[in-house]
Amino acid sequence: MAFDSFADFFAMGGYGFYVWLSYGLTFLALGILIVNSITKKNKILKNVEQRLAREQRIKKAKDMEGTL
Amino acid sequence: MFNVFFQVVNKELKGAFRSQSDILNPVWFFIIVVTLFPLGIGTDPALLARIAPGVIWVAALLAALLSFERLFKDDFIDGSLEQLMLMPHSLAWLVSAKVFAHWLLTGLPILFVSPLLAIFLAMDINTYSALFLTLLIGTPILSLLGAIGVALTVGLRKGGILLSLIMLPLSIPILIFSTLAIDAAAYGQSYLGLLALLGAMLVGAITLAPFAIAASLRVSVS
Amino acid sequence: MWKWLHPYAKPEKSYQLAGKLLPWFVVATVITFVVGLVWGLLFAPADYQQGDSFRIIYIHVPAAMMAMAAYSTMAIAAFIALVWQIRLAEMNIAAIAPVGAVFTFIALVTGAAWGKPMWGAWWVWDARLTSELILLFVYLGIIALYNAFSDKVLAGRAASILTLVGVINLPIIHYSVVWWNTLHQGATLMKFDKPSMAPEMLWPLIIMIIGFATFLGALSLLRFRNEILARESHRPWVSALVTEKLEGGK
Amino acid sequence: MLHCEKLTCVREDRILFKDLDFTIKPGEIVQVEGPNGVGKTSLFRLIVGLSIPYAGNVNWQGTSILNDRENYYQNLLYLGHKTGIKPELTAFENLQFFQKLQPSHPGIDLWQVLAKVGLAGYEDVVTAQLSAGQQRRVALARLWLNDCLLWVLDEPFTAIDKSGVKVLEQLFIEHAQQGGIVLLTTHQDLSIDKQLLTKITLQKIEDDFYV
Repeated sequence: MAFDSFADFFAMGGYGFYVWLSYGLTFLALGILIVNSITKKNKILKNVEQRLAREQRIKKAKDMEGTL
Repeated sequence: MFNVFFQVVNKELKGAFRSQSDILNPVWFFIIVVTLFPLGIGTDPALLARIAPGVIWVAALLAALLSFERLFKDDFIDGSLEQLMLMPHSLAWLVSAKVFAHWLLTGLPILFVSPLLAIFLAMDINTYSALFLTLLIGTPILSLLGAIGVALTVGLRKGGILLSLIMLPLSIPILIFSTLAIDAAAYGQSYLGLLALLGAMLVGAITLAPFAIAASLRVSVS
Repeated sequence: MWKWLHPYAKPEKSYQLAGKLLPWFVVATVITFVVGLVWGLLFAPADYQQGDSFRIIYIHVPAAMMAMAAYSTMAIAAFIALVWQIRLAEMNIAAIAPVGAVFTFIALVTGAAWGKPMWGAWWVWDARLTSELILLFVYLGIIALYNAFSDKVLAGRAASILTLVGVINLPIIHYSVVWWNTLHQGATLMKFDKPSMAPEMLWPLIIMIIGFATFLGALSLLRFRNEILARESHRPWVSALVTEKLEGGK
Repeated sequence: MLHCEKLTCVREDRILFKDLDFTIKPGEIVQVEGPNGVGKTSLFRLIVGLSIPYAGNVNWQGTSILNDRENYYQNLLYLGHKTGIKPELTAFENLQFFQKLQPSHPGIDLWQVLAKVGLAGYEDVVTAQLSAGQQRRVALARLWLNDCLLWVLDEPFTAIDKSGVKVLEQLFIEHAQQGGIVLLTTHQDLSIDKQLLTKITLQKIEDDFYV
């Protein structure tokens, strides 16, 4: 272990701000990328879902009589 | 084959000379941008001579960007682009002719007005000759690179700004080598090596870019 | 080899294959990240010159390396896409580009945060950082171009062409920036060259590089699946997938 | 001669048509019909090779057009919605360009052709100053000029008056009788003999969203 205490670890030998800034921004960026990738998939599936529902409505409407 | 090349160039030049603003506006813009710098940062001749190469080359890049739009856009709108793509000749060859004509109309005028700018920016004769040579070799590369960008974006509604985003990063080496050559000349050093590098890039661009342009057009016009 | 490859050239098969591979990549990424970070942050000794600030290396270097690796992968995919007209290869470009861009961004930000204590400035026009910045521009250009086309088939082809143009240009850019840099400020920079890194510092770095590589793989697979779904959304197998999911949910 | 094989066209994730098969032989005039938005223009752009089909092939004399564009374009004249006429150039200059770049009838006189399409007296006027119909005529003048077997004409009668349509129809018949092919779309009823004219009808794909 390179550090004696937790405080030591956070201080990073006086470079704490820069080190934790780097790591923070890195994981923030990676996190945003992950979230974006996953939500994108859900969005696409939702679109397909909507389209399927639409098609069903069209089919139902066709069977109805006396519509305009 | 050269007849075809000549015919395309001829048509481009004829059209451009009918609407002269197309040729004059980019040069005009170029001169104005260069004039802005002394006004913005002061007129100390030493300072001006120091920044002159960068200023002129950045202005040339911006002026080139301004003129690219007309390289394929008008043709795309009036349908001559699709007709050109249906000619029984190699598309890469036809677009080379178009790019050459574009350089004659936008790169060459910049070379013509460059002495004026050398005077504005207090350049000595040795530095100026380096500037002239880099412009002579560099502007055709710009035209070729830019043509790829235009070909990729011509079918898009908001292609203009996208073109700059795509094209400017790719033209950085031209900017760097040209300004380094001019700097070297200003310090009285030999800049032949840098010119040779630019020349190699020009040769590479001439051989490869037409195919990229042709392929891009096939994507954009479909 | 083609016989083996062929079934996977079908979008549906590729989607399933990517789905099967994905968990392995995720697990590998989590393990390597945990091991690499704990080792690198807690156990690796401080650098005798740079103190603990050198620990930024464990994300800076892997991010920079994988940013380049991502571009190389895209270039290969672009070549395949244009020569053999394989649409899946185009989707690959669209899937990887954002990951590559984020890695490049990380390399830049961590480079700046490392530069501040070392060089005294957030940004110096050092050759490596400058090339990295231009690489980011190129990535963003490709992403912007891809998004500008509403027809994704055309978008993929346009992005492939631009990727290939970039791959010819990037070495020239890098070379020109290095030359420009040595002529402009040369020796004022502190060099980070470490011909012999102590093994207890090097091992975590290697692990982190592997971690970033698997992360790149995992995210690319995830986004690749998205691209397939989006482009194939009018195909029966996607509809079947959605109905299955709906019925499963009830 | 011209053979379309299982052509499928997808535009922005919408299927316009699928598995379209047909062959056109020399001497045929083919009219493609169908409601708006059914993909007539898209089909023509596939046939001339401006777009690449999602699936399927267009073959000319047995080889795919994408493999041998230059040979195919020796035989092809395409007129689309856009005229392809440069507004800064005169009618004469425009035609001259096409005459030099495309296989043309030897020894044909441009002045005569321009007179034939009703542009006598406008030959050296910049086309930007001509009316829409006149600009269209400049483009149509290429029909008399070229030496191509296959004509692909997307709405050639737009902005053309009745007598003009008659002349064009006559020209199509002559071209077909000399062994040429005319492929066209139009919303007008053609007064061409039924035996000469073949029709291809494109239908809207409704139920079938899937490729």
